[in-house]
Amino acid sequence: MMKEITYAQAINDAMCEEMIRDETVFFMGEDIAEYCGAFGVSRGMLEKFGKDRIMNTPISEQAFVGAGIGAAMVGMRPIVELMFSDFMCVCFDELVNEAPKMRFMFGGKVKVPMVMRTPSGGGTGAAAQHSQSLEACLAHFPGLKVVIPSTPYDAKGLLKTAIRDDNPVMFLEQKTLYRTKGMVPEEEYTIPLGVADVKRSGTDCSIITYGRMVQMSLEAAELLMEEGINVEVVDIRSLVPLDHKTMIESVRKTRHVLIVHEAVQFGGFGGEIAGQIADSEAFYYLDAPIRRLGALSCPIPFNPNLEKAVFPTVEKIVAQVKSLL
Amino acid sequence: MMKEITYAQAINDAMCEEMIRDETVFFMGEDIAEYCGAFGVSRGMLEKFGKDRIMNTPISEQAFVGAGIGAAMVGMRPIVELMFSDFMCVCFDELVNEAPKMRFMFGGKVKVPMVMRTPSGGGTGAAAQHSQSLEACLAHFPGLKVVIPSTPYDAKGLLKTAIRDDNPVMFLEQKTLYRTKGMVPEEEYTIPLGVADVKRSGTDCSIITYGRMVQMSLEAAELLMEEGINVEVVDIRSLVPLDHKTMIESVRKTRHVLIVHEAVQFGGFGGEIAGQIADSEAFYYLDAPIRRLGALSCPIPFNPNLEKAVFPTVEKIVAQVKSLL
Amino acid sequence: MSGKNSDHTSDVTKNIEEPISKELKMIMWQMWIDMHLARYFEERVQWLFSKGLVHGTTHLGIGEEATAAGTIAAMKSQDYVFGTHRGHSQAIAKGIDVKYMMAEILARKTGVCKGKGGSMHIADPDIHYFGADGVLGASAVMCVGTALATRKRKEEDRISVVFFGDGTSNEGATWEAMNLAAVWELPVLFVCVNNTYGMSTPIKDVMKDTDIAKRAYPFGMPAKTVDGNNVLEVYHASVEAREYVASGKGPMLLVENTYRISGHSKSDGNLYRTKEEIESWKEKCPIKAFRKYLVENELFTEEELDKAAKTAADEIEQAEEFAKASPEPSFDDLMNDVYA
Amino acid sequence: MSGKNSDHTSDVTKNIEEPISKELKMIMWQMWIDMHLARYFEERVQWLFSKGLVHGTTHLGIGEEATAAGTIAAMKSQDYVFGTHRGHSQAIAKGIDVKYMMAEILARKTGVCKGKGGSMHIADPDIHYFGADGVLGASAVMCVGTALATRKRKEEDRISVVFFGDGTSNEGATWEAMNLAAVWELPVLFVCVNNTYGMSTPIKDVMKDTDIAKRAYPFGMPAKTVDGNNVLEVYHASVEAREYVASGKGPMLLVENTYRISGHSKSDGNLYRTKEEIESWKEKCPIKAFRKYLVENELFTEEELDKAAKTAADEIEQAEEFAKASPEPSFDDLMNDVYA
Ligand SMILES: Cc1ncc(C[n+]2csc(CCOP(=O)(O)OP(=O)(O)O)c2C)c(N)n1
Ligand SMILES: Cc1ncc(C[n+]2csc(CCOP(=O)(O)OP(=O)(O)O)c2C)c(N)n1
Ligand SMILES: [Mg+2]
Ligand SMILES: [Mg+2]
Repeated sequence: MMKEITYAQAINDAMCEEMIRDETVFFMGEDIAEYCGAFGVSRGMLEKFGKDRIMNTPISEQAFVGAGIGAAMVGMRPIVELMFSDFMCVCFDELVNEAPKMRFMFGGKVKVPMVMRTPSGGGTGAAAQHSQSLEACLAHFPGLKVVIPSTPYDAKGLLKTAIRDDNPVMFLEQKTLYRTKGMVPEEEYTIPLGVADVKRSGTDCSIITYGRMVQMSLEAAELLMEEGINVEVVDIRSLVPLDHKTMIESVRKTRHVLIVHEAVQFGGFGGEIAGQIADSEAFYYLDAPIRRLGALSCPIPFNPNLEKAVFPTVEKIVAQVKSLL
Repeated sequence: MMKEITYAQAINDAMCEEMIRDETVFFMGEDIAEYCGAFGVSRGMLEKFGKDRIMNTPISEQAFVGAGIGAAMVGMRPIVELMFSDFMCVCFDELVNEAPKMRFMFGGKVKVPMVMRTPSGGGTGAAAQHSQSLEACLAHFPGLKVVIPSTPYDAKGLLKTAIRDDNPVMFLEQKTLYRTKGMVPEEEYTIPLGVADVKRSGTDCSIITYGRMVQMSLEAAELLMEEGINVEVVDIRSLVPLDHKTMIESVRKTRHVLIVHEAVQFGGFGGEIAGQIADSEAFYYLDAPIRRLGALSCPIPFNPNLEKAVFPTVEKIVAQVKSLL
Repeated sequence: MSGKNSDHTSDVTKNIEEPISKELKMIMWQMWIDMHLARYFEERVQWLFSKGLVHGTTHLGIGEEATAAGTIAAMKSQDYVFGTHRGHSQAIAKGIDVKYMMAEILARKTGVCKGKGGSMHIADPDIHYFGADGVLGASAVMCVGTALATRKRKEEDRISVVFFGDGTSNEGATWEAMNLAAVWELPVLFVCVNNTYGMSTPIKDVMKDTDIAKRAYPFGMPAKTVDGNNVLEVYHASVEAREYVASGKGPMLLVENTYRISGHSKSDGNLYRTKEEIESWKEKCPIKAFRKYLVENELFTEEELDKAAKTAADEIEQAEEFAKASPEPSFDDLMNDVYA
Repeated sequence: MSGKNSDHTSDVTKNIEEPISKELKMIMWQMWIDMHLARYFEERVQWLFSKGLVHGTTHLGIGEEATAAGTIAAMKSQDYVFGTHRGHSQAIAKGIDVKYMMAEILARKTGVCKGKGGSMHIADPDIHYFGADGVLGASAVMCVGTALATRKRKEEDRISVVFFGDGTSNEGATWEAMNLAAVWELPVLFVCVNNTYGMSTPIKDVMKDTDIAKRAYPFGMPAKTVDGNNVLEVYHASVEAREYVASGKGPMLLVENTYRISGHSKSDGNLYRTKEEIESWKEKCPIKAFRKYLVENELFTEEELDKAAKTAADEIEQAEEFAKASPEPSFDDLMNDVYA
């Protein structure tokens, strides 16, 4: 049996199910209780689980992220919310130098099973400090896992897996997808981390992407299909672990590739993907350069038209695919 | 007239010359005064300039980096030292969300002429939290410039330019190069940011690299020359701005490319370089895949043999170049 | 209502020296105008929002106008001021032209940030207003820097002021800023606008001791708490604070207790507080209280005050017209301000 | 010598209740041993360093042994302890096996972190020692987390302890940790090892008020300052502190004033302090003072104490032999511990 729910609800459901299943799971962050988080994701959770498991924190990101790590080190499974992913920068040390390194530095004697959930990306007019997509900065730190779901189905299945994972997982939600809907099984399911999902199968060009760009790429694919161009859309779903094999197979098949992400193109994760393709057997099959499409190199502007101009759009995706063929 | 000085001395000279030239330049950081910094870079500066311009700070990286930004906003030119580049993570917000965005967010009405100097990289047995090369995380933020010099000559010339630049510049020094020597003109000189330097001209394969990997690549090139393989070594010197043209021309010429950096390969800046090459006209000239060589995906281990195993080495560079030909 | 605010009455008559000088009367007039500009500006922004004419989000400080007006009236024009994310009233008191601020809110090219910053980044370095910042705690550390520059240049009569919220006082950056300013004895005035909530979270849930003034104690820094709905109390305390800070003795902390009548931002459903609580604070409106004082003390007549209010309302209306008539920035403008 | 330390005499006889129980005598014996293990361990590490046998850097706390020994002796074995970058004495007091710690320093596979962590990351979660951390301030926030877990599990008689330096008390993270522990009333004991320098910088240059105990005040958290060179004073204060913290009343801050006789790290040229200052503190050596007390009060004879010291010295020697005889980790071990 399937039901239709929003991306936000899928995340909420995943958290609730895991909190019921495992009493070591708890949830903390700024204004997640009565306010239900800046995007209303935790609606109803305070009523269900009470103040002891749904904890508002002071505006002290270092302290509550650090507290999450400490609690995880001794066997709890905290879910920690950062109100905007941009704020990872005020607790970056905890996220990249503590949580992911602790196990290694301590010779394998400790685990940090923590999930850091945070709304990421632009398109909401929140300007330069509340609209970034900073996944590339996280994926560069061994020890951390990095997940970005593009549908309610993926969001729920991946989050449940992330909560059960024994490692720190950065779970980057897409602000502009929170209200989008999709079908989700009524029964319990999980999705393994590190398995890409071919969201659309095609023959002429691969679009490798993730997050909200998946939907845009699918739209672009529809438009391109009208012109007889059959695009394959690969949603990597997690940056770490990264499903190298599925990407390479897709590019081998279609001989063309466009990598799309919302993050600034320069220095973005698309470089890693391009680098992996350019050094794989797919390289020998390529009929065109490896193209990347990401945001322009500027802080994200407030003005909506400028903001649109900065990010990839369906039109830009269409144009780039055509330019490769 | 040239003189031979160390990389550390070159940096010291650059700072001193600029402080004499421009009284708005001052220098602050942890233990930079009597102690001369963890690596002795600021030796003699306290005596020359006094406590008002050579300022020890509390161990409050957010505060003193933030203070640097504030001072820069009203016309000073602070040089701020972070004792280890890994600590950028405790003041990451100031570095990536404040300094580089302020001008844009304020519609161009302010400038942030600040230089952030910090020793970067491994090879000193300082383990997981004191050995990282995190330039990729910085280069991803528009508004910031990112420089990594590989020789005393470059260090001095680039630092002087950085201090005179009206933008925030991250100046990542290479710990293991501090004691290396090189020739430097006695006369004043500067080196523009964004101009790569072909440190060795060759015909068979381009190594695109920066920082301490430049020296290793040059050594590898000598070894390869013995086997008749003539390698070109391109030192990009700054990641932002990035000299696209020189890289592409080199690859067009040699038809082979190995990108080398000390940072973790996965998600590292090599991806950006690979991506730019794979989407340039050089793509059509390539006779082999684009290869990257960076650190393995693990936190940096303390044990010296393990540490060596994690980083690129001359042998690994040689082997990778050979594998491409 | 928790915490210290419960004791506060907004009786503006207390603590005021008599007789009132011409200068003070002028300042009162200015504060009256600034508070109205702020109130009308924000009410208008709220309305524009509700009509879907504003992009993004905005943080309104309706009910908090006396804090900005009172403190900044006591500052000199050369002083550097860093505002909060809830900073329209601060920008106004610092002297921003509401036309350009409104144009910014409407994302126009004529906006004070050319439409690139928006409500969360309103700033005008030309008048030494270094603006709103979207990351809590960052303004405080940068403010230490402008004060440092001032000291380095031996500019004696210039201080740096940073506004921040009760919630923001829990950020590590805020603590580091206080410590650094204190040990370097820099001319920084820390102004905590304590509206007893950080977003939806009451201060009693995030501080064991809600007496924020105590936070100055470890730094050997004086602190004072005032009724932030009493503009004259705020003003007089700020005059004294500025004197102290400008004298070279180091920083000071001023805690201004007030209340945010508007929601936190457009997404606020007010689920964390009662209607009664909000209503009770409407009674303590700083503008109402100030009017009562000014009239009762025969400083200005009702008519004069109404006329000034009307002028302010007109100015906001004109600002809106100006903004609406302004062009949007063009794509060509985009990359201009990334690098200097 | 600046700051409060100048007043301290290390007279271990003050403040001690009589008569001394058997248990206390046993604890004194343990502290005597721990202080010697720490001293000998570090002297040996220093020597190995000077011979080029140790890779990287290390932070020695020679002269500070009473802080760790005294505080941790007052803790229970189930308590979680977070140490500092200068943490060998803390690890020892917590019960780490010096063999494995020495093997770690020599980067061996048998090291307590398998040779992957080194001096800056010595930890042993098996004995609830969560180790040294290389980033100042991070331990404090993580310590709040173990205390939170304890509370969630309703483990009543378990507290979490974090050691940090005077310099580290200026990190924003430290402040945030104190605030969070206080408002959530978590069982955290904050122990500031105040050796009056952060690296080369004297506290008077980085704090306007060097009385670190005052830093607890804004959080409604009790604080106590003790002579950190007086192991019994440290011990008794720590017993009381543990009682308070374990009772559920919330966190507490203990400031332990001491002095680092060794350099900051191997790169330290001691340019920031005088030989006389160092020498004067050698006189106040916590081990010397403790010996005097133990002998004068006829708790142990000189012979007993010497024998125990000798046993400790032998243990360190054996640890070194063990370490040197241990293999290095192999490349196959490298990737094991990146992900669980
Ligand atoms: C570092 C950081 N954390 C969280 C936020 C999200 N946020 C914006 S305003 C706000 C509440 C701030 O409370 P307070 O400082 O009391 O100011 P007020 O909103 O009450 O004026 C929060 C949590 C932010 N902008 N920056
Ligand atoms: C975030 C951070 N900043 C700076 C350093 C470099 N550092 C290591 S130890 C030290 C001095 C610490 O002083 P204190 O806290 O007093 O401890 P002590 O060394 O005196 O034991 C410094 C600056 C660091 N490790 N982490
Ligand atoms: Mg507030
Ligand atoms: Mg110290």
